[in-house]
Amino acid sequence: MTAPAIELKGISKAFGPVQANKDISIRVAPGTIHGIIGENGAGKSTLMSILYGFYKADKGEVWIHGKRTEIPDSQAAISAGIGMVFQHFKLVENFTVLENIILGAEDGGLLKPSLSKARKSLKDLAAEYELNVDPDARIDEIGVGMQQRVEILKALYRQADILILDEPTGVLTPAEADQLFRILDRLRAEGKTIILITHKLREIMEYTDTVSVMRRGEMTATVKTAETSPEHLAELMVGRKVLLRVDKVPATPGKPILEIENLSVVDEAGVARVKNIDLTVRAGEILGIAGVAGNGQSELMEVLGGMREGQGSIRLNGAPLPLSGAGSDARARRAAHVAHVPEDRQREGLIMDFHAWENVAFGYHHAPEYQRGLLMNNAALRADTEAKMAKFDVRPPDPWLAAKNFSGGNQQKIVVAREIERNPELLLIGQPTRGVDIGAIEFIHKQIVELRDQGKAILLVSVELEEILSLADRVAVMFDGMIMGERPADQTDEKELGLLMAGVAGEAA
Amino acid sequence: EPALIFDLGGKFDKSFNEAAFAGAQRWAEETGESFREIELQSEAQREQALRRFAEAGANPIVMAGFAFADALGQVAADYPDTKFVIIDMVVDAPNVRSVVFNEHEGSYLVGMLAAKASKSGTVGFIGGMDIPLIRKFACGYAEGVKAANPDATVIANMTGTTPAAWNDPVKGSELTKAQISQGADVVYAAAGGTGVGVLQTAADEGILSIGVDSNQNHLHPGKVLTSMMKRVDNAVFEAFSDGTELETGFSVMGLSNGGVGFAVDDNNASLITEEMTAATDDAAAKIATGEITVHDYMSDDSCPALSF
Amino acid sequence: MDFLTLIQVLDSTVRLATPLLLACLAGLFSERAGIFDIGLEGKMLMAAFFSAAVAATTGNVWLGLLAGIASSLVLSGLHGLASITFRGNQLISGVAINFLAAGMTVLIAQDWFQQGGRTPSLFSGGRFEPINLPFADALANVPVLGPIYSELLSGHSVLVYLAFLAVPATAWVLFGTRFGLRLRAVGENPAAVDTAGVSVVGLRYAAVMICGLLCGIAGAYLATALQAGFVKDMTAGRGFIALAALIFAKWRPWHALGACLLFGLLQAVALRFQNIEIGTFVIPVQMMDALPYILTVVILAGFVGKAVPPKAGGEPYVKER
Amino acid sequence: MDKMPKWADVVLIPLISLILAAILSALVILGIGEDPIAAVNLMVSGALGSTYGWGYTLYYATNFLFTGLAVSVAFHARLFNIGGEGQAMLGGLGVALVCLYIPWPHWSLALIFASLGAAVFGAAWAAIPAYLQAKRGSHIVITTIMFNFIAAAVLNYVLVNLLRPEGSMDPATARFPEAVHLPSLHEILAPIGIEFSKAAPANVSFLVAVAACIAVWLLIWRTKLGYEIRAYGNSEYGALYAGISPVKITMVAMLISGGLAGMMATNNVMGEAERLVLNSTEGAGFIGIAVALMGRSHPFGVFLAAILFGFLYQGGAELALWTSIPRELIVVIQALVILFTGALDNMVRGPLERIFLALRRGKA
Ligand SMILES: Nc1ncnc2c1ncn2[C@@H]1O[C@H](COP(=O)(O)OP(=O)(O)OP(=O)(O)O)[C@@H](O)[C@H]1O
Ligand SMILES: Nc1ncnc2c1ncn2[C@@H]1O[C@H](COP(=O)(O)OP(=O)(O)OP(=O)(O)O)[C@@H](O)[C@H]1O
Ligand SMILES: [Mg+2]
Ligand SMILES: [Mg+2]
Repeated sequence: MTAPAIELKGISKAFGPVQANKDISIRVAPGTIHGIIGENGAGKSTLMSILYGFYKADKGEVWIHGKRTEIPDSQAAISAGIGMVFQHFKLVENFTVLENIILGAEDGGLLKPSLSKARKSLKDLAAEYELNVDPDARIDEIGVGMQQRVEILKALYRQADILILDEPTGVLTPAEADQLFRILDRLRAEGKTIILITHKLREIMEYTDTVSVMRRGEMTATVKTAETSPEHLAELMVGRKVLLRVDKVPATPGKPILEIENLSVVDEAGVARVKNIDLTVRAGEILGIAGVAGNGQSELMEVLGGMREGQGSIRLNGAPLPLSGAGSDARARRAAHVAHVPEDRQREGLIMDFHAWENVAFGYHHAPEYQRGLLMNNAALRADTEAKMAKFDVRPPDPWLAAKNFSGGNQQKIVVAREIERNPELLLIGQPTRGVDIGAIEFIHKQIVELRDQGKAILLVSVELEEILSLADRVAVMFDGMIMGERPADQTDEKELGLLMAGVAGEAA
Repeated sequence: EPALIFDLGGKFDKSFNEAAFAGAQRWAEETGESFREIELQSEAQREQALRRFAEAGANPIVMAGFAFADALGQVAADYPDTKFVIIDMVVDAPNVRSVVFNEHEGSYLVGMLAAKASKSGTVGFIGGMDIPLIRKFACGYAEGVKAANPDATVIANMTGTTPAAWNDPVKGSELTKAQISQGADVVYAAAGGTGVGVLQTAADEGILSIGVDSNQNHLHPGKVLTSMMKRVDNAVFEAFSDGTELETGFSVMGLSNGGVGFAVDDNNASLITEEMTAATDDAAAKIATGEITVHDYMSDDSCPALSF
Repeated sequence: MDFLTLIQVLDSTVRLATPLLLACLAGLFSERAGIFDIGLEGKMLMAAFFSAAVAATTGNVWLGLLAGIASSLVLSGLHGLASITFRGNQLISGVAINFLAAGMTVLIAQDWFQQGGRTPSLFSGGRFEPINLPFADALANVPVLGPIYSELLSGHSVLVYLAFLAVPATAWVLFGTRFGLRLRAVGENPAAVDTAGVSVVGLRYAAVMICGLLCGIAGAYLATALQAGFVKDMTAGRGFIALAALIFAKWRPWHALGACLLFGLLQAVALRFQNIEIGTFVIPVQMMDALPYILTVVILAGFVGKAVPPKAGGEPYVKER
Repeated sequence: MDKMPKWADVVLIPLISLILAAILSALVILGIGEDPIAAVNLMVSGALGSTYGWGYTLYYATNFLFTGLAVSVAFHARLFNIGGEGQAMLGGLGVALVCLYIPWPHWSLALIFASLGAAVFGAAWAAIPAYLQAKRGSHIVITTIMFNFIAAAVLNYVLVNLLRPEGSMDPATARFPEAVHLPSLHEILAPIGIEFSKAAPANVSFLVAVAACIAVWLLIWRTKLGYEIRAYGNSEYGALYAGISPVKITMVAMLISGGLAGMMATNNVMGEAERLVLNSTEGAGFIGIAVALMGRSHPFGVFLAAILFGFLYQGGAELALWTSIPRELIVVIQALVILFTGALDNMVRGPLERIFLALRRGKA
């Protein structure tokens, strides 16, 4: 038997008092795709970052292809043939693709020769793996899917034969994800070894050869994918049975709550992002908006949420909401009972340095129940936070913990709790479960459906088709700022939506 | 034990405070005794230093600078047995001697010298900051220039408005160059540490400069026309020598009693012609007798010879 | 304004802009690498003192320059230690360095020279003398171009030419070399540099040291080229103006040149035309003093718009908390 | 979750840092041939050993409290207000006008309106940079630096040409009338039987400054406005999401900041000099930056840092008074204190954290 491509022995890592990895051992055979799953905060990213030399382990050994290898920094990992695509990309946003790719792997002191050489090999790589990118595009001008290609190209350019991907599909469209897995397949066929961290059991089941489960810093199981089932894996992960699909009764839509007419949005750079769209969301229904990221969904949500100005008209329960000037800001929207779970919880939905209880007031800090005379009633706020944390099973249930110290799933629960518990007329919710573990997904979906069943209107934006299809009652597809079509969720499928998302118009909506 | 309090410029400002220090030093050397001193760091320390010295029994206490007037006015009465000497300002109290200098008279004389030494007929003045005292210098200077050469032009500039204005030799240099380009070939600097840059640039560019307060002729031998001497050192020396018996009241140090004047030494002897000496001697005598009155800017906040 | 006056004002502009430019480029290297530096002033001051002190004692201005640079590098090292190694607050460290330089220069000067926090005046040999470019005298009388060449371009000290050469050099290093690429990257996203296998700490120290080097030259220029010795606090706030110029220039080398020349010009104009009379109304000297600052604000508000600093600027790179 | 008990973070680290700064300062003193022990004794006894010393220490601290609070408030909105110096200068002008041109029946009334005048003038001076930042994106650091210079020019003009009594040498206003004299701590404490030095300049505005500390604390951590300021300071996008207007917060935070800086004038201009002199702020605006940074922008931290700097100022004055040590030594000591407590604190924190972690493990 050949030596494992990767063998970790007894890896332990503590961040201060937090034991992120406890005595972890794992073997990955060469030429396989090895999945790693686990709840938020289980220690998956930490373990892989250690392998990549980003963190230093407190204890333990790394063996690469049967050789004991010291990996004190990423340079060593790269030399050992390891490449990693991080959960949060490590790209320089105002650099071009090419510059990002050569960064750290230049061939000499001068840039020009390095760049032209890289340009050539990039072309070869692109051809070989169908990884087309514009080498001269700036990172902040391309979508996340593209950015991820750049990350993969970075690793390939450095001739990695072990590739680690940390939640690579969290931000991808189904089409993009499919393409990614085709590439991974090809890499595996070439004998490269791939480690895949994901929260999506479907990906594990479909693409991996073996899978390891982590729980609270420990490696609890490693199994052959063929010999397991999603239900079993979920149980291994969370320690209880998990419902893997959304459990809901058919919707009974009522009167229109939100009516959008002829809405357009032009961004700071003068580019039209949303183009004359009409939409209606009724009481007691979930309207899902599908689409490839960057086709105007974000701007649509931002206009509705009062974060940017637009033209056209929107009405809530028949009353017009201003789209610019006074009364068009987020505060006014909240006053009109529009709640908003933003797509980017860390950038918008939370103040990362604020305590949890302060974040529970975020956006609602004017609410009368949080006031006491001229001051804010912090005691009431903390009590409220404790109640919400208990109801939403936020862990740890500590109102004093700063938002940044919660895991992604728990951060999301705080945001969702804050917005849903306001009992809004209309809930705008973007990417509700991005990067969230299956336990939390189950919970958040349940909350959304409950709100719907109370007769509220919900506008859901997600790049996860699976999520849209299972959660929404009606689906609208956005492409290039326009609505390409609307379908009842139970009368369409991923294939049809995928075509609409690609801008191929279907029969009249 | 007498005490000396320097103003915020610090005792080594190469001019006013340093002159005071020199006087005290001379007294210490001649008598073999010692004195107390302090360099202030902040406005609030004026009163503090006065009180602390008075309480510690220092007597007399000499302070260099008009800015002490207010603090002294508060403090003097509380220490009737202590004698105070304030330079550059009048404080009316039974135990205070107020020494003021007729800087305008000294400036008048160096103004005459400047006009006579100037070939271009344009002379310059560079002050540290636009404050009345500096205007007094400038005004006297301008009158002197006009007296010696009614057609002469006086360019007067101020360095700045922040305390840095007193310590910015680079700006002093640039002002000097600017004045040179406007035709000035003698510049008079009354600008503390900034003056160092003025004198330096004048020397570098081959024109003449005039120092202030202390004798600065030695800084660039043969290139400093003269220095307007304000004998703060004498005032301090006298005060220290008089000791506790010091006579209080109002004391004017002018041309007549050698309180102001200009310096002639080996460094600049060759620059001062006999004609210049004669003219300034004559003017000095007339000023002493009152035949010429040099306009004092402070008397009415105006200057006939120069506009600010 | 006649032509000759214009030349003289521009000449003055060059002299006044040079220390700003050197300090501004210094700050540019540091801040492009993500280390904010409000200690430019202190480093210049320290270098001014040590260059003058060593030039005065040895009579050799080049030794003075080296000493000035060395002292500035020591302060840079301190800033690096605080803000890179110990991940301290970069603003606080900069403030401390300004204080340290203001105090130490005078303290040491007094201890060494007993001249009240000054160095002795430098004589030839101890100063950078103006360099006359070839044929400067011969061409002086050629109309228009003559004065431009002989007055404006010729007759500056070597450090002035060095400072102006530093602009293309900086642009080339930053945008033409591997080092520059990495340096810019580390100021935008240190994690990207780290995961690319390049040492964040090493890069940042290098940047901070280049900053020290340039500040050292700036200080030496003040004390041994423009002036002939050190006077306490002689930088007189130029480090802060340089910082303003840096932001004004949006952290770009050629823009920095423009910004520093603009500031120099505004100052030169204010110094040259102090007493302007409009009819019977005399513009007060205070108005002229403040003019460069007022115009800066006006230009900034009117034309420059928003300046976005390097993304990772001011934040220590912390992987593990 | 924390690696260290809070008290270690708040007390132990600054203490060790201070000790390190003190050791280095001692070396510097040794280096210039003086006796460090004697120097420290002199400083401590001079600044803290008598009500007289305290009177001066608190006087300086009052200045730094105002400017430190000013910088902190702006900092919470992530605005770096370097303009405290200019704002305090203008505040002085406000105080002078209020005190000189209105006949006040009693000091308390005068103080209220002088504070108001100071705050309005200081805020006005901050308003333009604030507006330019909010509306035009002009970097506040540059504009406030520039406004310091402009303030100096304005003050110079006003004092030399407009407010100076005729024939006075001093570029300063006339003395304020007796009626606006602020009670010193001596006058305040005497009625309740506490003997406080008569000579020291600390006055009732110290209490105003302490009140300002409490007010700022309430503002920042207990009010909606403070919440919005902090939220905006932490995340601009977040602010937008929460319906917090960036323009409003920028303006309001800077106005409050400028107002606080301006209010410093009640201490130095109204309380001490009782007239407006040219360089009345003496860099307190800049010290305020150090104070705010060291105090981590928290009013209590600012309070401690202000006292520390007051101590250094007064201790340094005593040192200058009784020894021949140059006054710049104090500047060096200040630098070392700022460096160790403010910038090199992690140097101490690191090892300390490891010790505490080891202790905890040992116990567990
Ligand atoms: N840089 C860090 N500093 C301190 N603690 C950290 C750091 N990174 C992770 N942790 C802690 O280590 C634990 C493991 O985190 P890790 O990021 O490895 O989890 P994960 O399994 O990748 O979670 P997710 O599914 O959310 O990505 C968490 O409890 C977290 O609090
Ligand atoms: N530098 C850090 N210091 C402390 N804790 C950290 C750090 N980085 C991550 N963590 C913690 O590690 C845990 C997992 O973080 P990770 O970076 O994997 O993203 P995440 O929380 O899963 O967010 P998302 O799901 O949005 O990607 C969280 O508890 C987070 O707070
Ligand atoms: Mg992770
Ligand atoms: Mg995650």
